[in-house]
Amino acid sequence: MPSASERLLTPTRAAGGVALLAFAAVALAYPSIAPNPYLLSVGIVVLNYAVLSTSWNFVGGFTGYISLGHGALAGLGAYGTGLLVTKAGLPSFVALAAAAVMVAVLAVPLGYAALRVRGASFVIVSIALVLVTLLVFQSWASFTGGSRGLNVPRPFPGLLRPEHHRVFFYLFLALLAVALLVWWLIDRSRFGLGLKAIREDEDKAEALGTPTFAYKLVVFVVSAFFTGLAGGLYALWFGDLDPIFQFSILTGSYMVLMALLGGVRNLFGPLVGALLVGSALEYFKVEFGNTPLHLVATGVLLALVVLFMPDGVLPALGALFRRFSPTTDSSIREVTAAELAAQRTGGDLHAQSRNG
Amino acid sequence: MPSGALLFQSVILGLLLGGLYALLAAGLTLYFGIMRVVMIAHSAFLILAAYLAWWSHTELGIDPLLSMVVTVPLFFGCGVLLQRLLLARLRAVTLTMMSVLLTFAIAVVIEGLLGYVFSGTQRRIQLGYGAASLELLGARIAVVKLIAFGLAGVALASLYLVMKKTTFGWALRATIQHRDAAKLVGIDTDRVAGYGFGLGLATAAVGGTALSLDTTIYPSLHWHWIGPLMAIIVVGGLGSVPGAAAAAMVLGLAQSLLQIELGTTWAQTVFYIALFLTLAVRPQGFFGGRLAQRF
Amino acid sequence: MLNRTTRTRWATAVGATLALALGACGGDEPEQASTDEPIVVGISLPLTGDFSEPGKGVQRGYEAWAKITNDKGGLLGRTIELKVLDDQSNADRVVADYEQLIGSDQVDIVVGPFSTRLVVPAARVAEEYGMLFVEPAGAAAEVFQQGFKNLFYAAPAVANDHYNHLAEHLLALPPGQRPTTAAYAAMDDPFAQGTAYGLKAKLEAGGVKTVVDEVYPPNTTDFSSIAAKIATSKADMVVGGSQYQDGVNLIVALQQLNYQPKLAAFSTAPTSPEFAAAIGNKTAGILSPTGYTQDAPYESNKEFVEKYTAQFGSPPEEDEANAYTTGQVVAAAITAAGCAEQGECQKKLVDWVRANKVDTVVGPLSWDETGKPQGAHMIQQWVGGEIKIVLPADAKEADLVYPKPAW
Amino acid sequence: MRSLETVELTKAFGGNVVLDKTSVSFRHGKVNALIGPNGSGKTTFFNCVTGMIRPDSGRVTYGGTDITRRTPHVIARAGLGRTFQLCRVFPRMTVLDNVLAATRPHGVNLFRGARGRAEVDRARDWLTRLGIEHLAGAEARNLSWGQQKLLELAGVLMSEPETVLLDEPAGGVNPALLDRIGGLVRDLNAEGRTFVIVEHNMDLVMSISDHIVVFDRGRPIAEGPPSVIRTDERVLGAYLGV
Repeated sequence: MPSASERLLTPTRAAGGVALLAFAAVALAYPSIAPNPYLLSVGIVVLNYAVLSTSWNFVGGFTGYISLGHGALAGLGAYGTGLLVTKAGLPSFVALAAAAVMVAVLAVPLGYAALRVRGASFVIVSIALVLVTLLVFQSWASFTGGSRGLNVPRPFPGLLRPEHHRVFFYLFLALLAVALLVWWLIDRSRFGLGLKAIREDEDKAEALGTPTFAYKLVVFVVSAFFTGLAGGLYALWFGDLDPIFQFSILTGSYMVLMALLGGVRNLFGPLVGALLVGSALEYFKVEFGNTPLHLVATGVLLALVVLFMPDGVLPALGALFRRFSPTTDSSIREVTAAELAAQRTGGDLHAQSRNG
Repeated sequence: MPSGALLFQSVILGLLLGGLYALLAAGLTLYFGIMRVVMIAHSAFLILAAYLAWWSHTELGIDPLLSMVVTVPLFFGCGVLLQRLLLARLRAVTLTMMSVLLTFAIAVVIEGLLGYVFSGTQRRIQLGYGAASLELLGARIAVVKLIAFGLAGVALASLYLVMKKTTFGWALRATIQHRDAAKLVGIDTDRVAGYGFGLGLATAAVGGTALSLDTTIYPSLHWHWIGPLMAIIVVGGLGSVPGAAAAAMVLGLAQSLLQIELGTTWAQTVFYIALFLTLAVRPQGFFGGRLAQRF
Repeated sequence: MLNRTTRTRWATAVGATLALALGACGGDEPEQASTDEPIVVGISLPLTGDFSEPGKGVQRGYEAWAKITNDKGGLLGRTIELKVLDDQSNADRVVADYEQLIGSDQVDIVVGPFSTRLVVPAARVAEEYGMLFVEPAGAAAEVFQQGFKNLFYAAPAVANDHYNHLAEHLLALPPGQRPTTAAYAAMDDPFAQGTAYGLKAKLEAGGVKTVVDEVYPPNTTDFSSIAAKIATSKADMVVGGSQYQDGVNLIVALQQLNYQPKLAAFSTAPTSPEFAAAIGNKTAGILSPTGYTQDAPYESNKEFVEKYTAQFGSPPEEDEANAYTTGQVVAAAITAAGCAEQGECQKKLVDWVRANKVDTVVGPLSWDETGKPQGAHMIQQWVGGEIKIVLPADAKEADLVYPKPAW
Repeated sequence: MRSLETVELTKAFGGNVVLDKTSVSFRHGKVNALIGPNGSGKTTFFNCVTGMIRPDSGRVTYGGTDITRRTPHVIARAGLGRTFQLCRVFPRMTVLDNVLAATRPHGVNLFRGARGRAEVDRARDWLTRLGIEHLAGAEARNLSWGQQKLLELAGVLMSEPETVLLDEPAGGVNPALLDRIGGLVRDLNAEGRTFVIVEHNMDLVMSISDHIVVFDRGRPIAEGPPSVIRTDERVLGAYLGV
């Protein structure tokens, strides 16, 4: 019984617990291990990716709605933070919080337009969001600095660069921990169950009384909030904002690729994806540095994941792990998958013959 | 207040631009009708066709218009293969979302390969008649723009005739309207869907050639096109070819006129504002599309 | 029975840890530099992406500088070694690249990347590590408003000053001949816009009325609307704050509308070797500022043009020259300070550059407190199918033709 | 008396009129059946009633309240539960979660757990009653067709509907299971639930229904108890195309 087994300590779970602790230990110690500030800054970039794709996964993982426009939400968080610091004179972290809230508020009308009808319009709106924010932030130069960029003052002006990296590494780690915790809480909640039902079969979920539109909107807002936080924190760390980099369609697509590659149904899927894609991007750059072939490699990787591994690497690893674990759970099947398929087709044929 | 001459000039330019938008949006609408696929790579193929036209002009010295003899059948074939080999493999449940990612990936691959082969340099065909123009009631119309518009018009008209007058067009329309029902009356819907995709991609070949006549091309240019095109098909009502054409003309004209007062950058936002408003107020679109509602 | 989801989740954690561990092991070990080893010069350049074309030009300029310097025995008896990274025209990458060059690869000297957008973030890294930062491309005013103390722009003038000679010339004309109205169209790019707006500010102050003022995004390909506005305004002169292709497109679009101004000035595009062919040879009278010509009489320039042409098969352009100039400035500082490594030495280098004048292929250069060079660009004009220097008077190869003939 | 009624409900797809001013009234507390040849608009009728499709015109009322054009979840919470023609479950969720997903959402607390003791107990009760409790931890997609039909029913019942709309409950199931479903409907009806069933299996319809409505070309052509319908000539005509 699942309810009973949740309290049991099995070898698998023990191994998993050790792994989680090991990850946390490595992550916490990383700033001390990293041999130079450059590798520390690479660590921050990867953590930023991890926070972004985990935030993306609130929508993508729970509801199955794919957004290619989360890059724009991160950019809005970044510019919001930067502008609140420079124009309104707010303290850095107050500005960060305020900007994230503003992104979340903006997500309401966006979600209203994008989520009211199913499927395609959400993707279209998400892409349009990137393109329109890029236009606006480039053109409205008197406010945003336009293509001249926006310089966000450091929150800790006294710190030397390596120290600055170290502080932000922990800030990003903390943000990642909070995002993962919230994802985990929603995953096991009634709300999360409703969202997953939407992902599985939206009509069916609605027919069972789930207020699908409200659920989708709420989780989109939550996702936007965390994405805005990640973007804003990045702005405080990085310092220089430029519309063409902040509102780039590629940022959004990296988030999708990372989450998908890791596995959208898994708490740690986006994190693993961020580590994999982060290293892959670095590798592509080294390997194909002088050519745009890194774009090709990214595209091919995305296509392969979509075609052959839509569930990501973690479920694949999990299945591998299960194969070697002592307990098996095949007993629940009363019929094999093949039989099931045959029955399905039979049912369909039956329905069709009646249609005819 | 802008002068009458400038207004008239802008109207002409808007209509010429709208014609090209209409052709490209028609292709995008076709894919959506057939498979509920938002084909992000459509404009990447458009740029690819423009590059092929440019290449055949600079390397082989032939008129860009002649490149269509090769690109149109080539793209038709690519479309069929794309549908049959890639999109048809996706699970029906997640088709809409996964097809977006897949076509996005294709777009990025095309962009990367174009950059690899032709470099990121901006390219432009230098035609003998590049700067030639006609005068019409005080407005000047560049000859190349007129040719581009004519191409779009001819292609749209042929598309219309194929859809309305041929057996294949009948089967295609049946497939778009009700795939299962089409299957029941003996239409090989898989094959029709493949050919439909080919047809859609063939419009990108024509559009790309038209585009190459008068503008500069570079590998990442397709992002510049896909946004307005997606807005057009939503405003026109997802799945409606006449709707898309009408929305294309209206928005093209609006963009051209708004440029007078707002400048080019802000004028581009008209597409996105129209997109958001349409989805918020009337998600089924303003020109009669009806597929959007529950897919 | 085991709960599946929980188990999968734990398996996830294992994978994540492995990946992080692998990631942590992937970095390069820092190399210790000793004084007998070559002077390693770290550069991040946009070899791919939006700025890849000029980026490659800058790379050739640096390569020519390293080769020419090494052929003459290097600096301080040490050879020059370039370490070039590709930043993909991306500001995130450019910062990571300089972090890597300075922190991980321990290069001795860093020099600047291409494009203002990349120069500012890159300069910040160099500034915070206390490195001298001479750069070939950050010409926009913003670069010098960031409070950088280690940055120097290795070219004759910043963008806003490019047209200074032209502005002086026009405002000195008798009132009857002076243009009265002007149309401006500039790319939304700090450099390109800076050139046009620099001239605009000076002409407006001199009483020339602005009738069209358009800014277009860098990805604009259709210029017909902007051209229509300019043509219907019938402005006496048109000024384009352009890079290459947008300038070509704008000129073609203006010609399609049969607009005939008395003066047409465009930055960058008209100096390109492909320009005339690109607009169908209808170049008559087009003006352009330039910071560099192959014919410039400065001593080091002859050597540069000759050896560069031998190395690459074609003479250098402005991007190449700017990179070479950057190298010359750095070389002069290293020779004078007698050192080239991270740490104390960098301060010496910065102080030397600030206090001295350096002879380069674009002439003698000196800088103000913000690192801004103090000069102006020459003005060239297309006359009879060739581009010639027309301003300033002491450097001119031909007379300025105004009003310009029809194109 | 609360009952489900439609007044001149009309729906056309393109030029094809599927429901043509359909006015029907179902009996509260009874097992109602809706039959008719294929394409007569039965499923479209269900979809219009439950808000999955917007009717072009006409009204739907439930217990005297107008529920026309309400969203499906509002209609569901008003007490109308439904199954789908080709059985639909949440394939990658466990059987237990499939049922739990039908509990009423709790207000604003996003983090409130999905597996409260009371809810789990109630879900397990339904699974037990339908005979699939032993599968509670399995993913729904691994179930057989029949098991999935039972699971779908368990989910609908978990949402505590007053009226249950079943779309072809007998489709593709074996005779033994058919009997079980039939018995279950009668039992649940005896406990006070109203049923509206679209079904092609005439044996099942005749054996469990109290009241039958016959559709042809989007309109009701006959209604009454099984004994009357069995002998109605218009019904035979519609079915046999005479």
